[in-house]
Amino acid sequence: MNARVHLLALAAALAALAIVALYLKRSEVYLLTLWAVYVMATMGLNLTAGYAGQMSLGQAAFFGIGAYLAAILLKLGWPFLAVLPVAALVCFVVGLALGFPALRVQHHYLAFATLGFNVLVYLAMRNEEQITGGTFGISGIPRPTFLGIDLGGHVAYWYWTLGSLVVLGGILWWLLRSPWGRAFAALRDNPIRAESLGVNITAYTLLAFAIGAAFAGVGGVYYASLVEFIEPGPFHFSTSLMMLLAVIVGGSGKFYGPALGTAIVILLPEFLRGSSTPWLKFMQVWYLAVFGIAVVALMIWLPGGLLSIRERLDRKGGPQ
Amino acid sequence: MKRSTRLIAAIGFALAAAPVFAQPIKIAGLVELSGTGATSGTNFDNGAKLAAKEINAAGGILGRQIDYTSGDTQSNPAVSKALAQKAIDDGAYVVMGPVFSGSILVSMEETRRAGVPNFTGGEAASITQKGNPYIFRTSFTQAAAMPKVARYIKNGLKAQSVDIMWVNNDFGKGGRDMIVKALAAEGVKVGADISTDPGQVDFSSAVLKAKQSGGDALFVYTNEEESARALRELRKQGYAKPIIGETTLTGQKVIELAGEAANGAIAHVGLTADAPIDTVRKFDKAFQQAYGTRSDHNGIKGYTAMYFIKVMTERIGKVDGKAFAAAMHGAKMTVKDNPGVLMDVTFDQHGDLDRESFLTKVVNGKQVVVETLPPLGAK
Amino acid sequence: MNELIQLIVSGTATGAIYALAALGFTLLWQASGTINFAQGDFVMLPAFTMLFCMIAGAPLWLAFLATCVAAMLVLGVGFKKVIVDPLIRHGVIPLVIATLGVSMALKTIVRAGYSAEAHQFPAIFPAGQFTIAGVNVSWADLGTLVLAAVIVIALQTFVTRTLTGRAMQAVAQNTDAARVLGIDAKRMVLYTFLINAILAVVTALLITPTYLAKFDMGDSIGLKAFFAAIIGGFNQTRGALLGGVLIGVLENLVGFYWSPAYKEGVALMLFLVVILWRPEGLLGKVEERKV
Amino acid sequence: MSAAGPSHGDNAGKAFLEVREVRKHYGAIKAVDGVSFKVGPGEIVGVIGPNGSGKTTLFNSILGQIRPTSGSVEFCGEDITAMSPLELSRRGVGRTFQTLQVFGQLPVRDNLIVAAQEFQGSLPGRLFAAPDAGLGERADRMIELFRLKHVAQLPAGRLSYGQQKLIDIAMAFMPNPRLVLLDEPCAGVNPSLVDQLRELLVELNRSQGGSFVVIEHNMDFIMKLCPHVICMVEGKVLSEGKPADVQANPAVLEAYLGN
Repeated sequence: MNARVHLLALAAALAALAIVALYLKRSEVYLLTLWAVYVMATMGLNLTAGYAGQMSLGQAAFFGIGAYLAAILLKLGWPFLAVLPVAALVCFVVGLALGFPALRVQHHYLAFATLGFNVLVYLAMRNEEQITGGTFGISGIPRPTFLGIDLGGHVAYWYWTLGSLVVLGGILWWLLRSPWGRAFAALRDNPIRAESLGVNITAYTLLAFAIGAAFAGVGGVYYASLVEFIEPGPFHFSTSLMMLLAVIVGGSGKFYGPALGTAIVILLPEFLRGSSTPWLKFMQVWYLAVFGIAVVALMIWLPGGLLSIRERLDRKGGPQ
Repeated sequence: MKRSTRLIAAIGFALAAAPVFAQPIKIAGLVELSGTGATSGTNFDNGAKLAAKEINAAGGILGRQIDYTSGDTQSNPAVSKALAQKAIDDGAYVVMGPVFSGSILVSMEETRRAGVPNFTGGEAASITQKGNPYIFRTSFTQAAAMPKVARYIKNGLKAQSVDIMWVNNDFGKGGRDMIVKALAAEGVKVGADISTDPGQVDFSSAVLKAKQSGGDALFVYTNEEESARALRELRKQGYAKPIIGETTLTGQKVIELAGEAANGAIAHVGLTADAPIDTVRKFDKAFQQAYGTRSDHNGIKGYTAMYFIKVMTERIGKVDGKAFAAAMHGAKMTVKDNPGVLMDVTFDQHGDLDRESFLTKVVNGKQVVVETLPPLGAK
Repeated sequence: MNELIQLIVSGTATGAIYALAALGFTLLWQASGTINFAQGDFVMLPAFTMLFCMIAGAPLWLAFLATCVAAMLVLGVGFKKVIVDPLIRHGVIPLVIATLGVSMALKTIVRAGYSAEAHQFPAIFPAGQFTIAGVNVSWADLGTLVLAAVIVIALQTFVTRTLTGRAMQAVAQNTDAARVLGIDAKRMVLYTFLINAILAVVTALLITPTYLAKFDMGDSIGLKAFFAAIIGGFNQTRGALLGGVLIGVLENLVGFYWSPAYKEGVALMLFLVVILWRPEGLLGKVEERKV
Repeated sequence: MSAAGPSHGDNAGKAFLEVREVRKHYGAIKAVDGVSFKVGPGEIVGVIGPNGSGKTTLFNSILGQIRPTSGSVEFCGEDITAMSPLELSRRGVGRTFQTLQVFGQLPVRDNLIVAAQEFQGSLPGRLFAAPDAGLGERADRMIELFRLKHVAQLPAGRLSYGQQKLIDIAMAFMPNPRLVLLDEPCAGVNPSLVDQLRELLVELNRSQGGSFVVIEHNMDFIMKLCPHVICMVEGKVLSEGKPADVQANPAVLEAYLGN
C-alpha cells in the first residue's frame, strides 16, 4: 500500500468512527471510548513487545499508575493537559527503574519481573488506603474541558479520546520511523548481532520498555476520566495478559495490530453479549475458551497475528 | 349497567390493552456471573429469574409480562458501568444489581442519571449515603446489622474481647469498620485485627494470629469461599472459641465447602432460606426444584427484589420509573398482601430497608435459626 | 518462639506443594525449553477430574489413579504433541503465548461447562493436630510434608539411579550430545511431560482440600511455581524445591509478623532480591551466552 | 564516546591487533590453549584449521562474546580483553558470525543503515535525526557494491542464504571498521559467487583500509585472499606464515588428514 492510499484509508476510517458515534447509543459510545483508551496502552505495549521484542506482562500496572495519578491530580483540580505529561513521565521513570533489575537476568525473565511488579502495584493500590482509597477506590473523577468546551458528554469525550489517540499514534509513528525505531527492530530481531554493531541493547531495551509504559500511563489518565471511578480491579495482572494477547492476536510489530486486537478483546465480547442469535449466545459464555484456543491456533499457523495474513500469503506464493 | 354495554366495555378495554400486553416490561440484571463475585451474582440472578417466572405465570405485572435479561459484570466495576448504560439504552424499567458494592457504586451513577430505579444486593453502608433517590437495597446495610452482632457478642457470648478477621475488599472493609464501631459502643475490646485477601487460600498465619491473640471469640467477615477456607483452617489448628459471623459465615455455600469445620459457627443473617417462615420455606422448595441447589441470602435478595417491583408497580398503577422510585421511599410491604416479598419489609427515605433478622448456628452441617430478632424500627 | 516454629512448619508444608508444581515447571524447561503459563491450570484440571470421578461414585484412591492416567494422556502426551511440538521451533515467546491461551481456554471450559463456583474436595489427611515439644503440628501439614518428600525422593532416585532417568538427565543437559550417545531424546522429553502431568495430579490432591476446586484455583499456584523456580534457579531441580519452601515459609512469616495484605507479594519481592543478587537463582548455574 | 566512533580511514594506519597467549578452558577441555598472533594495519590474516580446533572460540574470546580464561588482547595499544562487544564496536572492531545473523524482519537497506547509525550523533540526538540517519547514500552504495539492489526493500529474512550472508558481511563494513573478524564468510555461499566475494573483500580492504581476520575452510579462497595464514589445531597455533608455506607444512597436512 503506498503512502497516499494509506492516508486516505486512515482518514476514511477515522471519519467513520467520528460519524458513527452520532448514531450510536450511549453505552456503545462508551465502549468505543473504552476501546480507544485500551488501544493507547496496547499501542505502547506493541512498541515494547512487538517492535522491540521485550515481553512485558505488567502493562496494566502502568495503566493503573496513570489512572490513579489522574484520579488524584484531577480531583485536586489540576488541568487534564497538565496531568498527561506527569503521568507519562512517572510511568517512564518507573519503567526505567523496573527495567534495571530485570535486565540483569536473561531475556524472558523480564516477563516475570514485570508480572511480579504488576502483582505488587495491585497490592499497593488495594492496601495503601490513604493514597488510593483502597478497595473503595476513588470516585467522582471529573472529565476535562478543552478550550472552554465541556467534554463531559459521552460523544464529546469520545471525540476528545479519538483525537488524542490519533496524536499518540502520530507520535508512535514518528518514533518508529526515526533511527530509534530501527534500533528497536534490530534489538528484537537479533540482539547479539545488534550489540556487535554498536547498538546499546541495554539502553534500547530500557527505552522501549519505558516508552511503552508511558503510553500506558497516558491511557490510564483517559481511563480514569472516562469511567469517573477507579478501584484496583481493572489493573490486576490478568488485564496485562489480555493486553499482551490483544497485541499478539492483532499482529505484534504491526502498526494497527493493537487496534484490531483490542477490538477483538474488548468490543467483540460486548457485541456477543448484546446478541440474541442462539449460536452467538453460546459464544457469550464460551467466548474466552474459543479465544484461548484461537490464540493457540494463531501461534501455530500465524504467529505474526491477524494483520500478518497478507505477508503470509505473499510468502507462500512468493519466491521463497 | 346493561350486559351489552359491559360487553362492549370489556372488548374496548381488551383492544386498548392489547398492545400493552404485547409489550413486556424490561428489567435488566447486572450480575456477577464470573470473577470473585460469581457465587453471589449467580444466586442473585437465579432468585430474580425464579420470581420473574412465577410472576409471569401468574399473569405478569399489570397484565404485562416481565422480560428479565441479565448481563455478566465479571465482578468488574467498569463493565458494570457499561452494562448499566446498556440497560438504560435498552429501555429498562428497573435495574437489578450488581451485588458487589464496588460495582454498584459505579453503576448507580448511571441509573441515577437516567432516573431508573436500581435494586442492589450490596451491603456497604456508603451506597445509600450518597443521596441517590433511585437506589434501593434488598438487604440490611452493614450499619444496621453490625450493632445486632455486637449486642449478641456482648450479651449472648459474654465476651470481653474479640478478634476480627476480615477480607480486604469494599464489603469486608466496610463491615470491619462498622463492627469495630459497634463493638466500641458495647464496650467490647477488639483484639487482633486481621486483614485477609479476597481469594486468599492459605489462612494458616491468619488463624495462628487469632489463636495467639487470645480474644474470647473470633468475628469472621469474609466472602463465602474465604469463610469456608478460614473455618477449615480454624478447625485444622484446633481453634476452640466461638466463631461469629454476619450473613456469609453460616451460608449454604460455606457449609457445603467447609463441611464438618462449619459446625458450631454462629452468624446473624438478614435473610436465610432456613428461616422458620412459611413463605420462605415455600421459596426454598421452589428454588431447589428450579436449580438443584439451595439458595443463599443473595438468591432471596434477587427473588424479593423482583416482587418489590411487582408490588410497587401495581400500587402506583403504571410503569413509570420516577413515580416508582418516589413511591418506594417510606413504603411498607406485608406478606399478608404480597406473599412474594417473603417477610414484612419497610423502606426508609434513603432506600434502606428494615425487617426481621435471625441468629443462626451451624449444627450437624445445617444452618439452624436459634433466634428471630425484631426489626430495628420495631423496638 | 513456639509460634515461629509453628509458622515455619506449616509454611514448609505449603511450600512443599509449591515446590511440587515448580518441580514440574523446571523439568519441562530443562528438557524442552517450555515455559508453561498454564502450569496452574494443569493443577486445576486434575482437581476437577478427581471430583467428577468421585461424583460418579469412585473412591478417592481410584479417582486419583484414573486421573493420573487421564492427565498423562491429556496434559502429558496431548500437550506435547498438540501444542509444544509444533511451536517449540518458533522459540520461547510464541509457546509462552500459546500456553497463556491454553490457560484461558481451560479456565473457561471448566467455568462455562461445569461451574463458576468453588467445590469442596475431601481432605486426604485427618483434621486436628498434635503437640510436640510445645509446638502444635497439624496432621495435614505433616502428611503433606511426608507425601511431598516421598515424591521428591522417588523422583530423585528414578533420575539418578535408573538408566532411563539418567538418559533423561543427559537429554536435559545437552540434547545433541545425548542424541550422539544413542539416547532416544524425543522419548525422554515425552517422559518429562508425563512426570510433569503426574506431579500436577499430586499437587492437586494435596492442595485442593484447602484451595477448594474452582476454575481459577490455578492462578495463584501457577504464579508461585514460576517464582519458586526462578528463585531457586531455573536450571536446577533442587532449586525448585528450595524456592518453593522459601516462599511458603516467608509468606507465613510476613503474614504473621508484618501484614497479611502483602503476603501475595512475598514471592515477587523474594524474586527481585534474588535476581539482583544472584541472577542465575540461588542454586542455579551461570549459563554462558550462546552465539 | 559516540563522537569518536569507528575510524573513517584517517587513522587506519594505527590499526593494530595483538593477541597474547589467549586460553579458553571449559573444565578439562582446552578449546583455546595459548594462542598468540599479530595483525598489522590493513593486513588480511587467514585462520584455518580442522573442525573443533578452536577457531570460533578464539574469535569469541577476542570479541568479548566470552571471557577468556587467561591471556590478553590489545588493540591500538589499548587492552581490550573481555571488553563487551558494544565497547569493541565503538573502537572500530566489527565482525560477522559463523551462522547467519541478519535482522530478519527489517528490509535489507535498513539492515545496512542500522549497522552504522549508532555511530552517528548522540542517543537522544538520533531520535530527532533524519529517518535514515544520513546514511542512506552510504547504504545505497554498499547495496550497489554487493549487488543487492533488486532486493533492497525486502525483509532480509526472506532472502536466500547466500544473499543474507552478503548482507551480513556488508553490515560489518557499514561503519567503516578498523578491524573486521570474518567467521567463515564463504560457508553456504554458492561456489560461483566465492570469487566475487573475495574480490569484494579485496576492494573493501583497499578502499576502507581496515585489517581483516578471516576464518575459512575454503582453502582456495583463503590462499588467494590472505598474505598471512595461521593454522590452528587442538586450540594451538600449529603453523603460521605465507599461505604456501603453511600449506606445505607436513604437520598441517597430517592434522587435516588425521581428522
